[in-house]
Amino acid sequence: MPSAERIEELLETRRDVGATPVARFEIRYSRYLDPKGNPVRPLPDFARDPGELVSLYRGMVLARRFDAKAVALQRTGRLGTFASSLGQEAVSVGVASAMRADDVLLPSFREHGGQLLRGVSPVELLLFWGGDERGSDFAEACEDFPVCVPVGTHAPHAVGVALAFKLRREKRVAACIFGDGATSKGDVAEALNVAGVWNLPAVFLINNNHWAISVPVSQQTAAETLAQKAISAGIEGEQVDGNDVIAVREATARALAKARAGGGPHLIEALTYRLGDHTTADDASRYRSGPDVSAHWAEDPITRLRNYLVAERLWGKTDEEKLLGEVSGAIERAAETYLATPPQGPETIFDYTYERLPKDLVEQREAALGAVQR
Amino acid sequence: MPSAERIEELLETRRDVGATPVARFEIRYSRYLDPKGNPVRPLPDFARDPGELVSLYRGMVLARRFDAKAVALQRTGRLGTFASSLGQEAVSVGVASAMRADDVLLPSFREHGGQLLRGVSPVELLLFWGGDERGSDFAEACEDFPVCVPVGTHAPHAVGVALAFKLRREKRVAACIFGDGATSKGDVAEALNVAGVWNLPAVFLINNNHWAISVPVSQQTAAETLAQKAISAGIEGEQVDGNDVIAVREATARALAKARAGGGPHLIEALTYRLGDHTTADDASRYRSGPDVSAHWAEDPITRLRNYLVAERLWGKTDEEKLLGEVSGAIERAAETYLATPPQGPETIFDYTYERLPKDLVEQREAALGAVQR
Amino acid sequence: MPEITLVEAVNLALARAMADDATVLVLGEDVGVDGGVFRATNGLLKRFGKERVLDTPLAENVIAGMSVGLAAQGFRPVAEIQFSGFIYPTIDQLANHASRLRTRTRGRLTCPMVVRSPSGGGIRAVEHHSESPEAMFAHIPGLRVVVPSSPARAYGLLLAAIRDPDPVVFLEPTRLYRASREEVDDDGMALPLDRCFVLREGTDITLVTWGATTKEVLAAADTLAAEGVSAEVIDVATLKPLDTDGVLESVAKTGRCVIVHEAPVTCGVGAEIAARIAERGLVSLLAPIERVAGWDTVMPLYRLEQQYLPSEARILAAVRRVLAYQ
Amino acid sequence: MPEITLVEAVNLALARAMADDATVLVLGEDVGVDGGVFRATNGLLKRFGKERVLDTPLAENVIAGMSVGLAAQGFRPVAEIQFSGFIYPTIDQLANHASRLRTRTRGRLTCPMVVRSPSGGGIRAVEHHSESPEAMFAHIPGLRVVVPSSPARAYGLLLAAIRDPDPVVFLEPTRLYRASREEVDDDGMALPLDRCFVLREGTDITLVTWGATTKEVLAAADTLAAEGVSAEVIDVATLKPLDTDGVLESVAKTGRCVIVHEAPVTCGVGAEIAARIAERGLVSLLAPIERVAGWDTVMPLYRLEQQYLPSEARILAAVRRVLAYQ
Ligand SMILES: Cc1ncc(C[n+]2csc(CCOP(=O)(O)OP(=O)(O)O)c2C)c(N)n1
Ligand SMILES: Cc1ncc(C[n+]2csc(CCOP(=O)(O)OP(=O)(O)O)c2C)c(N)n1
Ligand SMILES: [Mg+2]
Ligand SMILES: [Mg+2]
Repeated sequence: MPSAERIEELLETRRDVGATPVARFEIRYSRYLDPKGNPVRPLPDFARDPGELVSLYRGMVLARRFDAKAVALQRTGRLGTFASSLGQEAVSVGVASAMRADDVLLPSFREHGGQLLRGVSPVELLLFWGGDERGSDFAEACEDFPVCVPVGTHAPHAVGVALAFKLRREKRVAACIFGDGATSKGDVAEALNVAGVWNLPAVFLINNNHWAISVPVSQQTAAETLAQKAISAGIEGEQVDGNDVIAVREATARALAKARAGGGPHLIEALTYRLGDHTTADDASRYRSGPDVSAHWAEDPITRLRNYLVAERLWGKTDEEKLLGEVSGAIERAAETYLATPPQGPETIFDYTYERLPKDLVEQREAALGAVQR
Repeated sequence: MPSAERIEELLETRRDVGATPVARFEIRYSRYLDPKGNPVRPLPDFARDPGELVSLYRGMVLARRFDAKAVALQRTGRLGTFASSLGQEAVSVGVASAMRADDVLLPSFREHGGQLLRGVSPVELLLFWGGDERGSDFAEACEDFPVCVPVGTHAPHAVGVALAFKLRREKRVAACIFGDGATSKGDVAEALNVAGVWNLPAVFLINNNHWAISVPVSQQTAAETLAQKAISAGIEGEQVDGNDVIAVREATARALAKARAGGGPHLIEALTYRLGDHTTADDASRYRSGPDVSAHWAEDPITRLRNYLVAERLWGKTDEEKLLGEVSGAIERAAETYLATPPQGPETIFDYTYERLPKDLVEQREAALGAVQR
Repeated sequence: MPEITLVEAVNLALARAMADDATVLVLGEDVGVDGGVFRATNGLLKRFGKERVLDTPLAENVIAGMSVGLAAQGFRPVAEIQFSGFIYPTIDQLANHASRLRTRTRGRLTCPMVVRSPSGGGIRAVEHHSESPEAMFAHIPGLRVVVPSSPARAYGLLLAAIRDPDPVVFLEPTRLYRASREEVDDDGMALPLDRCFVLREGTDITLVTWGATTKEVLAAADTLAAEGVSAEVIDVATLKPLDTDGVLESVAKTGRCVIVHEAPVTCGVGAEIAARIAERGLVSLLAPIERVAGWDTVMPLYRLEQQYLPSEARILAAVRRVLAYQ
Repeated sequence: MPEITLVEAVNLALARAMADDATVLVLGEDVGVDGGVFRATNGLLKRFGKERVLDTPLAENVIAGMSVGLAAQGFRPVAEIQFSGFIYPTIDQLANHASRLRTRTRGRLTCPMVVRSPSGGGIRAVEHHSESPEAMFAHIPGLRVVVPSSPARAYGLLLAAIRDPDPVVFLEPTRLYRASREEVDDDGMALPLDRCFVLREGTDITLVTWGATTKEVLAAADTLAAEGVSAEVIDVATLKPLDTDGVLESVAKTGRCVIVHEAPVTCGVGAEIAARIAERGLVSLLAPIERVAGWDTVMPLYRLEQQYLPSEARILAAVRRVLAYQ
């Protein structure tokens, strides 16, 4: 019970009702499939094509398989620290599926699903997480950015990429994905603002998995939604069910089309949940309870889409088995290739530092090679 | 006229009407006196006390006098580059007048009016702008921050100060003023967000004078109002007529009372206009036209309040003459004291770098003193 | 006395400082219930409560900036930056505010804050988790920069850093966090921030280093001892202000010096040490100085990091060249 | 050929680079209609239009970060940071991204960008407008750091920086912006970024410097010449990568060296130069090296700035000590 003084003060601070409204904003939320896979509203056009849905499904299954393999490799000392996207596969798969090949993806460190869909190979991803720079020398998706490890610092890059498209009058869009934690960083605010004022073709997507390591969103911000971060920048923001890949894809597709048409940037908050540890170096049981997490398994994006496909008779047991076999095979082969890839020589530490190696580095390179031989 | 393709794309990007609203926001604007000084709504309680209004008036006149003197000193080579607040006096005077002595003000470089009202002496301010560190060693307002020259970097300080108050359970508030340009900086976004999530007793005030040197607000952000920067942080934001000192004071008083009562932070956007050059080093005619600026003279906060006071018979010609005499006298005396203040010795370059001077610096200090003697 | 690791010593010092002084606060990302990603703040939340151990939003710039505000208000914030690759956004606040609040206000406001961060490579970490940025801070006037190299020194130096009336950047070598154990007496005794430590006395050559590379340097000194070469090993520990006399005295004795550090060689703190010897100790030098340091390259991803880090072999090779010089 | 100032030479080089290469963009605060607070971008908006000269919102971090994105997409952004005291927020992007995009992607993406900023004191400016942060950038692998000291060198070096395939930090001494005029031929010829400049040949002592202090150093050399002392004056110009040979050759000739710079002495680029001499040029040294630099203090507000900046008197005193040394 507040003190009398406090009550008086609170009364004194009642809102100024005599003031004139000058701007109004609204954040909307959309979902097509409920957690059980039942449609809650008419599906968007693209979803009438079973091939499209199956390919979304395959993308998520591939991501999960990749994740499991990467974690296994890490646990057995054959991969470095790895950030799993378990339970969040719909986010970047939904985003990437809506993009055109010549758009540019700027991912954070938890968006393998989308990267794989864009054509980054599982071998490349394993090499990256295995501490090898060749993992970011993508053979496809050649203009996509490498995984961004510092939280949120790639949002400004997306501004630059989008500006490049706009200046060249190309109908391309920069798509940048970052986490809920990243929305606290000034980089993201600055980037949204510039994208807004210059009306750039950039789509920003918040993968709101509700945790930034041990910090829940409720301790990250007082904002009711993260989508409303857009309002500061004068751009549009919306929320989608991030475990409904149809919703993610549809919202992204709309945003991309708008940006492509010169309609400017857009911010999408995809609500999902991090089912696993933050990374393989983390032990989430220190800061959140098992039962809380388990409850979120009921939201699993893969089961959800499968339920829908099965209910619509678009998917059956044999399809599932075939897909799993194919995906597992691809991932296993990738892991073998990864493990068989010999490390680069120490000279490569030097050779990409500048286009032309300065004299200092020529000397240091020689010393390094000498040190290895010795 | 957009191309057919573009129109089709734009249609495709129509808002998702099937989505559910999950959050709504509104920004309001308040004003008490119109530019001519006529009340447009009942004045707030404090304004029934003529003494209060006269002291606001005096504060603004003092600020303007100080400004004029500082510019004159600069033009004659006796002061460094100076940032005038001509036409914007209502902002910081309104803010400071609402503060308690033990609140803490964190000003940017254009808020002399508020600083003077808080007890910072004109001599101190001149010393600061005259390139002398003693100008920030305030004899009064001892916990107030010095002028912050980097744009927006003091917003995080306000978070720390407010957190200190909250942790000590003191009923004090940190008040931080920055410009429209500062709202593009990540520092401000980060600070608002932390203040919001921790519900800190901090009031942030945007002095929106519509220019950041040569960049108008319309090129700074696509946001319809700057007050809506609050929405990202989940805190309350509002707009006031920043040339109506009554509105600034009232909004600040409400925000301070709310913060003091534990109601958390608040963002106020005060709409004003920079009548002068950015600083004495600037030539605004390079980027904006004279007639545009002249129009804004009609909004002058000092004339506005005087018109009201005169209309209410609270102010007359003799009052005005007496005030001007008094204020001019005070400023002239301050300028004399400033000009008569001998510079500090070179040892003071060293003596405040650390509490205890490390050996390196002891040696360098000796060398410096030797160099001067030589 | 229990034997503890370096990261446990950090934890012990934090707890001791908090117990001794109610104005000491710990803040940063995941420092609360998680106890820090390296567990440096383990148990502090439980013991001191959430008003003294603050899990912040994810934003390094405002972590540094709010620390300035807290410090100006009489608190002693100890901010953790989770990895040194994420410390760059604090530079603006440290260079433009923390380091100069005292001088700008002529002592009216001061800034007794600490920014702690794990630093350095060698733990097979992800990109940006292995940086050694100490030189950038050591260039900023008004800061202190401290790097401990053992549990006992971590304890004593961190206590000193927290008690210091001015801002301190405290970089903890991750590679040493759990590398070894040492008895540390929780006696609340701070170590001096203006003196380097002689880890091993010797007469033939001076090896100057700090942080993680003390390990390779001490190993090299062992190897050299077995060969009859007596190496003096100096852990600079406080990089700013630097204890020039400590280094010069040793070089005066040995006449030869190799400086070892992990950060890129160019404009590293090793350059400053070499420069001071060239200015004030030239007459004692019997051979050119050598630096064995990180290359002037980006820290490689972890597969190649051992080829980046100064190895015992590289240190020995340099020492042998310097010893051979006539 | 017209005689122009250093800031006009910067302007000329920008215009030339933009005319030659349509991918060159200029961006920053007030670079457009205002032409930059020092007029370095004067007239560019009119000539090249607002798609190539972009007035940005007020946010240095995103200015640097969007430049990375633009560069990765094949543009050559030249970003202006209005004063060097506001350059710190760019460090995160420069250290964590710009400088390593090439190495991280094995050359798939590159980062040909320039960050220009006025730097240094001596113009009675407001706080934070007089900083000399070059050493912090010179420590970052993958960057180039360039400081011109005359109109002609500003022209040629800036052209080289813009054409360079990797990121360059280009710091322009405000004190020299309008200090003197020189004939500059707008011939589009770049100067090399890997060689220092001998501004004056001499035999008795080597004076190494860069940027604004070339002025005091050249004055000191004049004074010395009048006394019969022949000083060689080297303008390092490109601080990273450093032309070690250029410095060593001179020191080999003179045997004595004084290094002069404006940034705080500790961990300044002078330390690196002294260290390289101590490593590779020791045998030629006839006397200890001296550094004459900014003190290890915060740059004072302008009333005392002349007591901070290295003066001709301080340089001469150091030279005399070094010459007197036997
Ligand atoms: C700038 C920065 N600070 C700290 C870290 C360490 N760190 C890595 S991930 C992470 C949490 C990120 O949370 P969020 O943005 O929600 O992404 P998520 O991990 O949940 O996908 C932190 C603190 C970092 N990588 N970058
Ligand atoms: C971080 C930073 N960048 C650039 C500058 C140079 N500068 C000084 S004032 C100013 C414009 C500030 O605009 P605004 O925030 O609207 O404040 P106003 O000057 O209009 O009061 C700029 C760019 C600075 N002081 N700090
Ligand atoms: Mg998250
Ligand atoms: Mg403004």
